Amino acid sequence: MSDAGATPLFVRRAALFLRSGPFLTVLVVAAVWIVAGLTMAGFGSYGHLRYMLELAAVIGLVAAGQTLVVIGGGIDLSVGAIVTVSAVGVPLLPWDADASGVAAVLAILAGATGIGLLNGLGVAFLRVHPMIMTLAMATFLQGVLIIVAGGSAVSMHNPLVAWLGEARPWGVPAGIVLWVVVSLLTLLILHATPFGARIFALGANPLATSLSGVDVRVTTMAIFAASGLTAGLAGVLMLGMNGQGYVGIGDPYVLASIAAVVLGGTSILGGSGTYAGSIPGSALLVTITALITVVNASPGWRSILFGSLILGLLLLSGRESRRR
Amino acid sequence: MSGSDPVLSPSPLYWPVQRQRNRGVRALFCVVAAFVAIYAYLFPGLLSIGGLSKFCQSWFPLALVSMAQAILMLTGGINLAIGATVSLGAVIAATTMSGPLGAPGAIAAVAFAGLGIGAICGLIVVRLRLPAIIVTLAGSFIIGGMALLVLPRPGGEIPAWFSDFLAGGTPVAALLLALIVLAWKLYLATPLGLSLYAAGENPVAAYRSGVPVDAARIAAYAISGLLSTGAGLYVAAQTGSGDPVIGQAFTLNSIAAAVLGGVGFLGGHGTMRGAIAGSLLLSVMVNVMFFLGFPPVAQYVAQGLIIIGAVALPQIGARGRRA
Amino acid sequence: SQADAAAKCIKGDRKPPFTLGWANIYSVPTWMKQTEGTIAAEVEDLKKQGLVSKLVITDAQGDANTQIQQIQSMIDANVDAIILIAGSSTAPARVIADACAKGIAIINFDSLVDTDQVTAKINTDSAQWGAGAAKWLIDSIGGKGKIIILNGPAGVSVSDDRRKGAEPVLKANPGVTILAETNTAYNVAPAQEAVSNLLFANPQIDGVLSLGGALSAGAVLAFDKQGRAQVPISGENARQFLELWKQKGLKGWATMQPNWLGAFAAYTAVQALSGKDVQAFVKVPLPVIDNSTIDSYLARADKFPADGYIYSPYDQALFDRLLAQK
Amino acid sequence: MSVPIIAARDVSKSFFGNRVLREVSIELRAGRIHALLGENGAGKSTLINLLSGALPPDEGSIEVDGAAVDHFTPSEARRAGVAVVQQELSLTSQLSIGENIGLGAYPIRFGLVDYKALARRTRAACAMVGLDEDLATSVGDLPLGRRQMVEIAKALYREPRALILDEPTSSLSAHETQTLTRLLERLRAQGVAILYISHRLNEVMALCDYVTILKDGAVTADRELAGVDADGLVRLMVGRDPGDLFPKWTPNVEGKTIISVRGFSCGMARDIDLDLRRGEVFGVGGLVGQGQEDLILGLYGARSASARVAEFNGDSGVPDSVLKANALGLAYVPADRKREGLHLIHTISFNMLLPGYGRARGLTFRDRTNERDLARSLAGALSIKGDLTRPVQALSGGNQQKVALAKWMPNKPAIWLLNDPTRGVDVETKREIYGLLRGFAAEGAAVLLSSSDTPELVHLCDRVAVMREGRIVARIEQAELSEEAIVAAAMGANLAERAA
Ligand SMILES: Nc1ncnc2c1ncn2[C@@H]1O[C@H](COP(=O)(O)OP(=O)(O)OP(=O)(O)O)[C@@H](O)[C@H]1O
Ligand SMILES: Nc1ncnc2c1ncn2[C@@H]1O[C@H](COP(=O)(O)OP(=O)(O)OP(=O)(O)O)[C@@H](O)[C@H]1O
Ligand SMILES: [Mg+2]
Ligand SMILES: [Mg+2]
Repeated sequence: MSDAGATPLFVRRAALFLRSGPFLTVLVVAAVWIVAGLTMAGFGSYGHLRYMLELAAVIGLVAAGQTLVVIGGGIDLSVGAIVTVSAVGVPLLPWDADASGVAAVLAILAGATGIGLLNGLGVAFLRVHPMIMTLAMATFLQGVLIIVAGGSAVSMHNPLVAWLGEARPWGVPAGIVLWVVVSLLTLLILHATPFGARIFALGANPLATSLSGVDVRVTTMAIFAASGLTAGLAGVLMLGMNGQGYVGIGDPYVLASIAAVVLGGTSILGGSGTYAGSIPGSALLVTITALITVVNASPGWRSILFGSLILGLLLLSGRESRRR
Repeated sequence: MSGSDPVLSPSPLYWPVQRQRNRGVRALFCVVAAFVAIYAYLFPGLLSIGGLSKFCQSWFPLALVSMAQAILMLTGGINLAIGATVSLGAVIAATTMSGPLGAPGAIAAVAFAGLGIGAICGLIVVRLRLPAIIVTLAGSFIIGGMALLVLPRPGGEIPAWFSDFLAGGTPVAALLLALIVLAWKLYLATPLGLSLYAAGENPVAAYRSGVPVDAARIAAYAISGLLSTGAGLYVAAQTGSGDPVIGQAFTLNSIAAAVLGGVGFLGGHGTMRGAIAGSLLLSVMVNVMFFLGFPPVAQYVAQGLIIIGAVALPQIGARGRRA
Repeated sequence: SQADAAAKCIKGDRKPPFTLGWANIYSVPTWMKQTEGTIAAEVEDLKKQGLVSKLVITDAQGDANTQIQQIQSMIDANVDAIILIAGSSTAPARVIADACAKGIAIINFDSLVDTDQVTAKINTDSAQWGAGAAKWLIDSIGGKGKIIILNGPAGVSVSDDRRKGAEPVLKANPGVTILAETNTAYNVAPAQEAVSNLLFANPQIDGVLSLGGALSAGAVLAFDKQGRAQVPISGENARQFLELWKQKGLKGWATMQPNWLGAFAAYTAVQALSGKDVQAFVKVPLPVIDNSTIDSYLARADKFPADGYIYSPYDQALFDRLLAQK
Repeated sequence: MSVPIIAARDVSKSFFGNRVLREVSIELRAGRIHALLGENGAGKSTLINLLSGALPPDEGSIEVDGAAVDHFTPSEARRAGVAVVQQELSLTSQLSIGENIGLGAYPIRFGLVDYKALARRTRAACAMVGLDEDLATSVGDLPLGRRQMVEIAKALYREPRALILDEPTSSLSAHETQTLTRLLERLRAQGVAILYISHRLNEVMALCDYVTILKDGAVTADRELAGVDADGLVRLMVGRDPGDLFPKWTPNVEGKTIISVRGFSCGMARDIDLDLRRGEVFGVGGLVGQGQEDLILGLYGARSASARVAEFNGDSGVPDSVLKANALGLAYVPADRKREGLHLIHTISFNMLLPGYGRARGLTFRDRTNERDLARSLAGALSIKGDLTRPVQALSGGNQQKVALAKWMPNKPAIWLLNDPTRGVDVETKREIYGLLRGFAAEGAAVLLSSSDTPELVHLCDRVAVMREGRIVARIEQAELSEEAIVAAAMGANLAERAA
């Protein structure tokens, strides 16, 4: 400890950074891309990378809220249903008056946030375990979807949503731009605000946190609301990218977001982690999926390969998530 | 719990301990009992041998996987590969049962697969100290892939006598469940089994007390695998065939049942009886909603509310008492 | 005797008005929602005729085990007929046999069960679907070239059957190279993702053999998004695909799994219960949508959900004709 | 002289390059109570972890009956007859007392745990420590003091030849401590080797025969206890002359009443009348688990409580939440710091800044420079040394306690509620904490101090209330304060009951 002062601060910081989980995950993603790019034709070209990042943006958006929830000691299994509700919901809002489409999108995002808030209410006030609360919420939303889906055929063309799905400002897909913005905000909130500190405290020891004068209920509701919001954003982006929302569009994102969070080194037990890891975690998942798609094998073998890759990469990058 | 009279009991410690453990799940027991009563009221046929048998048949696999999930949650883990493992058990049963080794061979193959897969998962989680949630998620793809290799599409065959024996008009499922519960009680009465709680709640302290922590946890994974493939075998018998994706829904349902039953995520908290009661609630709920004539929309909404309610009400009640 | 004349499972002891049970596997997808719409409409009709008193719908939430449990409940509640979309092609066989033994009419449509203990199965021919799509695609690329194949989920019979149907046609045309195959859920997003990845890996793709409607829409979007010229593609009557087809001027072909199979199944159940003989397998012809007919479908598009399927018109006469076919 | 039952020879141990033990030797001999002393973080617990096989030494060796053992594991230690009462409770809350005591060494019949034999043997162990609870009770339901007794019974159950106790009395009441003392004397007579770690020097002086003192991981003394006095021990531990343990303070002259409750009830605490004045340290004594914790948590708004009349810092009514209590100027320092006070995986500075994070409203930004300065000044004020970005769990127990205290200081609380704040804290730290508490009082804060350490009630408090079975059974003013008076009030009827 005494010699710690001798090494300059930035050197220690750099050493810490190089050994950190997020950086390792980035290295793993880069290595997979390079190896695949060298061995498979067409894999890892600029266009392909850009496309995979675009896909990763969706997982990344969902994972942003999921990261907050997991660090806060919870887990959100309703993100898939929220993605679906918002992707299916936007075209159903009959707001022709607003030509830009902003109003409909804002309304849906408010709704998604509200759903998250309800999750938070259940967890904070009814003291229902997050896994049960959000699972029940997902079930509940399925009921809502039966009413909504296949209903009226208002195929409103929403310019904002279409822009999100198609536009490439400065050559970068709008979805990626959105992801960058959300990432920066998430990282800021998590690491640069007292609110972020409260999340870390909550996940590590809720009892001590509440006895330390932190409003645990408000914090809980806020992180679930944030998760609802980012899932809602992902739903809007999905709608833009697919031109059409459909029931089931969000299903893959429950496990994908959790996997991205954990692969990124955030402890599933709560209290430690960073969104900086979930970002390459999302890219990693998309990369593996892409690899599996271009490999010619029977469905069984493909599934086995997919699982083995996750396991293998976890060995390389997931060390930080160890605890106890 | 008829034999729990402390005076007559040979052991002055065992039964009182058992009774203590009922405390946390009493509220759930009441909820479950109420649902079973409503079900019996709506469908009096439940009280016949045939009715009871059929109901137990549909509940039995869920009860097994809930136990499989609970045992891992007691060690502080979680298993997202349960669904895939059930599927694998089912396809192994359906492909080997009409083979040269017949039913005994098939049962042995299923048991071996379950124990082996569980033990490997356990080894990876415990020895490499990786998070269980993601290891078993990866495991679910690998195991699911294996199921697809064994049987690429639904098919295979279970001899009719075997199906009729396990899932005919007799309450064999109920009997099996009782046997498995008894086996579980026996296991919990072994040093390794009883170590589960200590290893789950505070592994470091348990290790210092001389508990074989790693062995207890790996054994739990193996048992979990065995129960899962066992559930698969039963599903195969019940359906008379194998299906490589039949188990998918069991993963989330088993977690829901265990958590409903009061099993905690951090290890060492909860009881198996709670998890079994949770699975019974999930299972009986489906039938109650049917007999109440709920349309699908209401089924989803009610299911969500019942699950939240079953967890929240005891909480609110407990808080009311404390005040 | 009279018993011989009646359809299978029917004992003739059930009198109208009948209680119908629809054991659905999953009510949330739009295709199911639309199908439920046709069944509900049909049941309203039948109620007016005094033939049906009640329709009970269960939703197994995608779980074949729950579906078995719900069918058991239908038996316990002694419904007169069970209309079934099976969650697994093998799993419900035993409980269905139980129902059949109790004289309950079983009408199985869309996803079928491998058992003959049912009153009737109603479906299009999946193998024919696959063969038809493959034949058209190969013709439209001139008998040779490089194609990709988009399948539904692995381990599911419908997707496997369609693929099997295509196999002999592909075998017969050695000039056709299969670059890659995918298995995804019958949904746009995963298909688009998979096809995009294949596009990067394969600079030349001459045709897409898609064995599901949403899959085709996803593929078209992927080609479009990556700036690749569209190629001939097979598909299904998903509204989004048909609209893209028109919009992009595709070389396309589609068939359909009509949603009115549901209404037809309800109708058939009542027919069978009323003592009519019903064939064990009622084959519903696969309508073909091509450039000559697509406009007639798109003209009705706004009557259907944006993420739904534009099914062909139907009426009772059609049902009677289908039931009468030998 | 006889061969030591277990011994460490020149053992060294490092954590992440931090050398915690430097060539330490120690011998446990039959029939001797051996004290192991040292400041918080001196390496005592680490040394016993080596002696019990929980950790391997980096250098040096562990000897059993004079022979070095290569891979010394917990099960090896058990076979050698070494049993340990850990400083950190190692019990499993869901298992019963009986199942906990037998853990790792169950009697077995036909491959199953023999509950009958287990009950017999655990009952014997419990009787030795005076544990009269039903054996089937879940340990999670027991108060801390009783859990400590279970922990001791667990060690006795193994019929050890060498018994190591790491701060066994830190959560025991005077009565329980007495029971333990008698027990240890009996064991000594039976020829058991005992290693006893405590920060309560009077206990050590009264009980032990031999002493080893660690300072910064090295042995500074290894000798018979006869001939050293308490000051001498402290000098060896701290390395300089000790001052007075308790600060000089002047009794408070009628400060303004800041908390006043009548008929206050919360959990076990019943019908309590209490007036807390600015500038005083108000002591709450009694056996462990007589409702003191409920009283404190109830006042703090963390448990639902009721009162006929309640006045908190000018606000009427009992605070219904911690937030409300904080807003009224209350701060709480728990006894169970790991569970209620600290975020073990987070850094020292994070823990100290947490109440500040809790107070911040809306989405403001953290000021890292400010945070660093604040954390440094707090650490300085409480002499918490070293890198503040280490996780709190790397700190020794005493330093952890200081962090749990330090975190409230930026709030400048008007009312401190402290539940046994010196548990497991070494003399030097105790001195610092005592100074702080009197300092708070001198600055006009009110301090409510619940303690199981009777001397600190006597020497630090203006007034003491003694609780028994949830009620205040005695109020003793400073003039009448003495250890005897407190113990007598605390035991009162209880002694009669136990005798009956
Ligand atoms: N040794 C035994 N002999 C006979 N019956 C038993 C025995 N052990 C348990 N049972 C019966 O089995 C049933 C289920 O046991 P229980 O509710 O204790 O579940 P469990 O799995 O042991 O739960 P836990 O995790 O709390 O130990 C009870 O009705 C009990 O009476
Ligand atoms: N597992 C560990 N990882 C890192 N550092 C540790 C670990 N265990 C102990 N230490 C460090 O080793 C030193 C000695 O700790 P130890 O617990 O042995 O002290 P102690 O003498 O028992 O103190 P106390 O009186 O507070 O119990 C402390 O500085 C502590 O921070
Ligand atoms: Mg038990
Ligand atoms: Mg110590």
